Amino acid sequence: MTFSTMIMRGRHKQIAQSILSGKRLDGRGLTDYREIKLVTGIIESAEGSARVYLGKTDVIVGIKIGIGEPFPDLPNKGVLTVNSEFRPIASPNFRAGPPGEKSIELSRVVDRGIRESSAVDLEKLCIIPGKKVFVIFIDISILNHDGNLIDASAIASLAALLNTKFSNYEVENDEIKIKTGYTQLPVLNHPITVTVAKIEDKLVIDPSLEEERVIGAKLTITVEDSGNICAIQKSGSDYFNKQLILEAVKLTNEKIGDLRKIIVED
Amino acid sequence: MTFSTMIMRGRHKQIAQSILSGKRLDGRGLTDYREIKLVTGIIESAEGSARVYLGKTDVIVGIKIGIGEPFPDLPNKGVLTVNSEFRPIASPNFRAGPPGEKSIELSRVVDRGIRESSAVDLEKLCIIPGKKVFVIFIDISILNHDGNLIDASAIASLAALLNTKFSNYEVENDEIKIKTGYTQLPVLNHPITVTVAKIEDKLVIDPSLEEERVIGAKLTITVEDSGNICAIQKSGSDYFNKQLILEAVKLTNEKIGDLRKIIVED
Amino acid sequence: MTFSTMIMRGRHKQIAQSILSGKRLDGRGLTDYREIKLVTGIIESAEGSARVYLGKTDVIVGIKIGIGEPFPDLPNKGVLTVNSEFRPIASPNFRAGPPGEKSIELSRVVDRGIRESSAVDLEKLCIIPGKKVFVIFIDISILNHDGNLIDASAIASLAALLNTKFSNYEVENDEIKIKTGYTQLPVLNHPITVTVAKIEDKLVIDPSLEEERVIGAKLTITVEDSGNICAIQKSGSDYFNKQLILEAVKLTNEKIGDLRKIIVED
Amino acid sequence: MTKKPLTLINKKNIRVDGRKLDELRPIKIELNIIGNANGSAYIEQGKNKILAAVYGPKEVHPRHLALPDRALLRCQYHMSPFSVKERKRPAPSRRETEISKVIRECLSPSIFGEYYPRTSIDIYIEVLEADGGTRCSGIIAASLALADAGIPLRDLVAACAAGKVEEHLVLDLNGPEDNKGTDMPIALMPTFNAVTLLQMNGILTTDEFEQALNLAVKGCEQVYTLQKEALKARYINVKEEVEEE
Amino acid sequence: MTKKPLTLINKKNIRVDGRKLDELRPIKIELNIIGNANGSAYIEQGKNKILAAVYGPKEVHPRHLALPDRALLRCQYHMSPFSVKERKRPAPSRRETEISKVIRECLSPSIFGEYYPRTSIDIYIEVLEADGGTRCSGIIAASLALADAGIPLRDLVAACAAGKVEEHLVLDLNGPEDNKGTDMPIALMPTFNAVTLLQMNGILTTDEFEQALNLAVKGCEQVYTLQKEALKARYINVKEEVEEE
Amino acid sequence: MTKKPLTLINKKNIRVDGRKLDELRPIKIELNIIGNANGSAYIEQGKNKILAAVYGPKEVHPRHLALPDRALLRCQYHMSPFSVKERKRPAPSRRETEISKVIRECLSPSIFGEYYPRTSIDIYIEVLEADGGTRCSGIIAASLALADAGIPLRDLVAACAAGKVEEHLVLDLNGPEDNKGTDMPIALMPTFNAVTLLQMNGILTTDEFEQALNLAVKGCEQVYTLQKEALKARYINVKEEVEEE
Repeated sequence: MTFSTMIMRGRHKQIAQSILSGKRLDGRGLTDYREIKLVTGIIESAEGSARVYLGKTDVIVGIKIGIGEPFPDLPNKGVLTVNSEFRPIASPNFRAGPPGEKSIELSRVVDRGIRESSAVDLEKLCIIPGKKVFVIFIDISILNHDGNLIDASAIASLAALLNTKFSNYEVENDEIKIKTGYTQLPVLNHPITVTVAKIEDKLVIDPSLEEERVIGAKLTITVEDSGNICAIQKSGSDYFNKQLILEAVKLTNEKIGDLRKIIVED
Repeated sequence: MTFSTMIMRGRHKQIAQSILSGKRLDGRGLTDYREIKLVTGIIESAEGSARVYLGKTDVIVGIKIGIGEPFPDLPNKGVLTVNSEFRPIASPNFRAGPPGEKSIELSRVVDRGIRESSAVDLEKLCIIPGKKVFVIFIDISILNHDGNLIDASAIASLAALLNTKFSNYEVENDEIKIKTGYTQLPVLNHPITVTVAKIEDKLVIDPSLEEERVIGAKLTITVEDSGNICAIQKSGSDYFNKQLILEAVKLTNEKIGDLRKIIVED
Repeated sequence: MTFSTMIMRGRHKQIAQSILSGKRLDGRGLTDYREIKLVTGIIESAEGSARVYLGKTDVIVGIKIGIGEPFPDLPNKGVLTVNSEFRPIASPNFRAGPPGEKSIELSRVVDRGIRESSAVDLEKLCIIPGKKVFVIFIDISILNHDGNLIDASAIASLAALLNTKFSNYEVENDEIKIKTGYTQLPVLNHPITVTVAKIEDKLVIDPSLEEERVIGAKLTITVEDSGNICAIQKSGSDYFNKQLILEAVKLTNEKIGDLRKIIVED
Repeated sequence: MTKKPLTLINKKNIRVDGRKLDELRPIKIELNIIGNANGSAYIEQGKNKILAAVYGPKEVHPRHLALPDRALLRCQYHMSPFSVKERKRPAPSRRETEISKVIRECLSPSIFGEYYPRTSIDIYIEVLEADGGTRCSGIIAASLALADAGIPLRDLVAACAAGKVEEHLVLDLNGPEDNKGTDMPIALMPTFNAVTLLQMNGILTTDEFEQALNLAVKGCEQVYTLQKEALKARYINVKEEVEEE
Repeated sequence: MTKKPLTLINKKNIRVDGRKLDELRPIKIELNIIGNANGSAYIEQGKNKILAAVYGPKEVHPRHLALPDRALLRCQYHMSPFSVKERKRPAPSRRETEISKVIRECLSPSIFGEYYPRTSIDIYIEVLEADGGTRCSGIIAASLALADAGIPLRDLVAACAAGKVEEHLVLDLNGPEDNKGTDMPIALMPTFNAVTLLQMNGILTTDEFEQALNLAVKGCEQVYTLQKEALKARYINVKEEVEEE
Repeated sequence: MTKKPLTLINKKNIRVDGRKLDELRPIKIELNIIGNANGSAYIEQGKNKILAAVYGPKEVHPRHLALPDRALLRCQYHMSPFSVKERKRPAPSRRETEISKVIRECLSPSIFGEYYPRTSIDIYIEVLEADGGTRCSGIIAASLALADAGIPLRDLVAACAAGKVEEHLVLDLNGPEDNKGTDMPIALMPTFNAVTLLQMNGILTTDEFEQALNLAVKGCEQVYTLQKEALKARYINVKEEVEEE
């Protein structure tokens, strides 16, 4: 064991003990979020945008709208795609190159929350059925990684969708003509995502990067407007028992109100 | 030289000596196949499928039929493509990633046998000349590699083609409509592929993986229904003299009858 | 420091000292080109071609013309693309694989000279506005790398464009029909590119590979027919002061006459 | 290409494949079917046909990935191009990458990885035919392949989905059910009541979620019994082989 | 999608964004905005919004790239997909590769790389919104990020473009001007009169070139003043933070 | 874009390019044409224009590929984008990968690789213009490049195709013949009667196959003579160069 490994293990022990005692090293209670800061509409080149800080975690989401073809089995629906980039600017542990498994998982979990809750009214994004539809690109960029990237990304994605406008248009002889003015993207539902982490049988909200290194497993739960669950993802190489899972769902339900307020009433 | 290298070389010597004596270590004669097992129609999601065991070598071929565009210079012909995957499930020596040179060579040798013998009636696969044709995907997956992958793949590919059905359709105003019922894929020729390996100037059929490590060169010969040769591929870093090449062709001709019986009369 | 590093450094010192004395190790003056050899029309399969030797540097450019779609914002213009390959055949320091940053920089610098001077009359390459245009592929292959690849590539590219013919055609009902005969590619301008290298505050023309290892910075300047500058690229991790930049421009203007003669009056 | 049936569950609560709401698809398991692997298993579950193989513990390539205190666990879940209706391109999709990750994480707690520091244990799952719930079938096979490879395990990992289709809670969704309804696959080490995988997409109330979780756990317990039987049969085979020699 | 204005410069020599011909866009700089980096800076210049971060000096990965006598300097200039009108695909374009190279080469002479042999200094530039002249804005931020990282510098590197738009020589071209006119970005270490970047595309006579060069140098000097102010503000902040503790 | 001629061989058994059935295309060979390479050769055969270069024996990169008992032989056959009618994309195609493999395997037996353990010998073949039979032309050049590099060879490797076009057996097929008929390229070390490459696609009876094989062997023997002449000319040049110094 090297000296730095020893120091690291000491720190890990400290974090765990502190959590067992019900208080985290940064002074938060187990189920407290770090300070959440949300700014929207910051990128003029994007049809919608939002930047979210969870403590020192810093995530920006930009929304671009293009025109493309619908999926053959959904000829009347627009297309929505979520992509995330863990670029090396945000962490010494990120590498340039195509998305790795963590980035792909994050994109897919955010996508699932939006898709399963039918947050975006995709039928309104059909231009010419079977031929032309609007394509919504949700691009998530991590700018500084200090833990809990999924929650920060989900908040920023929903806020950016709510901030999105697209050009008015009309169709004439199968040609799309852009008109003046903009229309708000039709958002029908507001999926809120909460990640609950397990450390030594305790449940913790909004883990920092340092805490994540001690965490064995996380549950990411997304809840839609009506209070129903619309997506869950367990991650990490530890397990949950049934009791803890149900507690995590309960804890999520307690938290979504505050988050929804921050995002929707922004 | 490490100890394990020494053992390996001893084993190689043993294999070579045994072949020189006309009998192989597993008891086979030089021109005996291992037990061939063929099962077809095993994958319901595929339009055709076959699985072939040559001893412990295990290869599965699935055929998918899609709709695509013809090549500009062949507007009246369907498209046929052969792809093979040497995935790491089948051998500790296979790596994930895009096909390597051995996988590409195998695909192309199987493709050549089918194409040069005009095995599939590609003109029957034209839907709208110059615009829409059926595309036949022959996908070869190696499930366990114990030598002689080309022969196993060629057998499985032909058997899978013979097992292939595709949906009936009609064309109305340049739109393709699927009708009920299926049509057998029109197979006009039955190319049979035999790989003849050279070990110390002896010719050997159906080498095992262990034998392949001793083999310097192989000739893969494909013969069509009329008895003509339609494809040859020499592989390996050793050479053949003319006499051995002609012997290999003769040996192939002796073997194709049995193989054809297994595949065609299956 | 290894022995070979010591030798290399000694050599570098020798090159630098020689240049300070106004004479290069191969006997050239500071602003002399190596022998330039240009041959055109050497590749029958290409619509245009040229091969340029600058001393031992050997570059071939082939031009292919295809049919494609115009850029949406330039519906009446043909498309021009420059690609270069630093393949391992040309140098022990080149690796197979997608183009690296030096190859990309070279392609883009050559492209810029041709594009900014409007050398090719792209409007003449429009077939059906907004739908079909000719696409000019300028492919640069380095065959032997002995320094000053950009100048060699720029000379060869312009010479190849001047050597390019494309098939006559007519449009009938939105279909393109090839007719007999060929038309010369309309070349309206002749951008000439000169790279000026800085060694110890001296300016040097046409550096050899060995000299390039000592060079801190280079300015690549492209001048069009009227004498105007149409592209500049500084490369290398050293700097220029303003005085040297203006001298480099002056030096370029002295050199372009000879180069233009070689290329245009070929 | 053909129209989907209007309902997937009839008035008698019977599903399109004849099952009851809480009934597993028929499962067939074979062990030791890939000669080159250290352990392997084949599973048929309804129309799902899946192979799993384990190579290792063995030297790690590339070496710098080796862990000083435990085995490096890697997993690749891969679909054959012909395993689905529309041919799947051979390059790994984002979906396959995600599933590979959650399967690795769900098998990890079952393995005594600390017994094999500086080695790798590589799990390969190949889906030959897919009809819903392939990650669960894949986990069932992969856990058995680990056992077949002789790797010491805390417990077998069983897996099963529950979900909601046309207002009914159902067990072990097949392809059409998965497409239309809410799917919630879980994995379980039954001896420890340890849920090692949990995913959900679709809509469930909190109550339905709890019921579905209970249903899925019951499904896992049935699967677990089948896994143990398959393992027992394998040991008997081995024993017979040894005794015959 | 909308028509471009017919002229970019009006009769009173005022540009579309209200600037005079030789006027910089408003510049806003913040330092130390990426917690994980050793140094970082954020710049807004007109509509350009760009982050730069420096990681290092640190161990080189992969190791064989390490240089025995100096630090390995690497630079990645990257545009966010949403930073431009048409969504940019995430994979690096040829343009981004070229710009990364010229930025690396323009910052290199400013760094005492020989103080850190066998290490790497990695510079990342992320363009969040682009409106012309992003390489210059990126250089301004990156040089400050190097200073913020405490890496000893011979000088700050300032950057600014000059060019020609509708027959006028102009300073610091914005997006529409860049698209229509001649653009010539330069970078300068003012203390040494050292031009470390020089690119041009468009048409200039030799005389115009000299005038544009002089104009760009003046622009760099203004930028340099702003850079030094930003750095001073940062040091004061740090000092206050330290004294507060 | 133009229609193909109806027949490739006329009634007098003369081919489209004026050759007799068993006649080689004109071959022009030059050695030592790539300054940086250890050995190189250029061949024109009909319209084929091909360069081959050899780098090595040299240190192996990456090192773990080095062989303890012999040189690592590598080969890349590559077509220039402009070498064919439709522009070829620069990335290696499956066809190029296969041809690289068979060329490597056909040159391998000619090399005393055991003289250079732990090194690599890298062969690069660049097709500048292609008109049928490029792998044979490439082999001819590559074997000479190996000799030019001073690598000890058991024999030169000659190469030539035979085939069947419009019911005639022919030697050395050009592009249009290759497209229409049966092509069978072989490579030969004449001193050993060793066939080191043999491929065929098209249709031949067993008898025709034997005749075509004999024809191709004869073609190789003619090629071999030309190869030896080229090598001799090179040695004379070298001698003269040395004596002049």
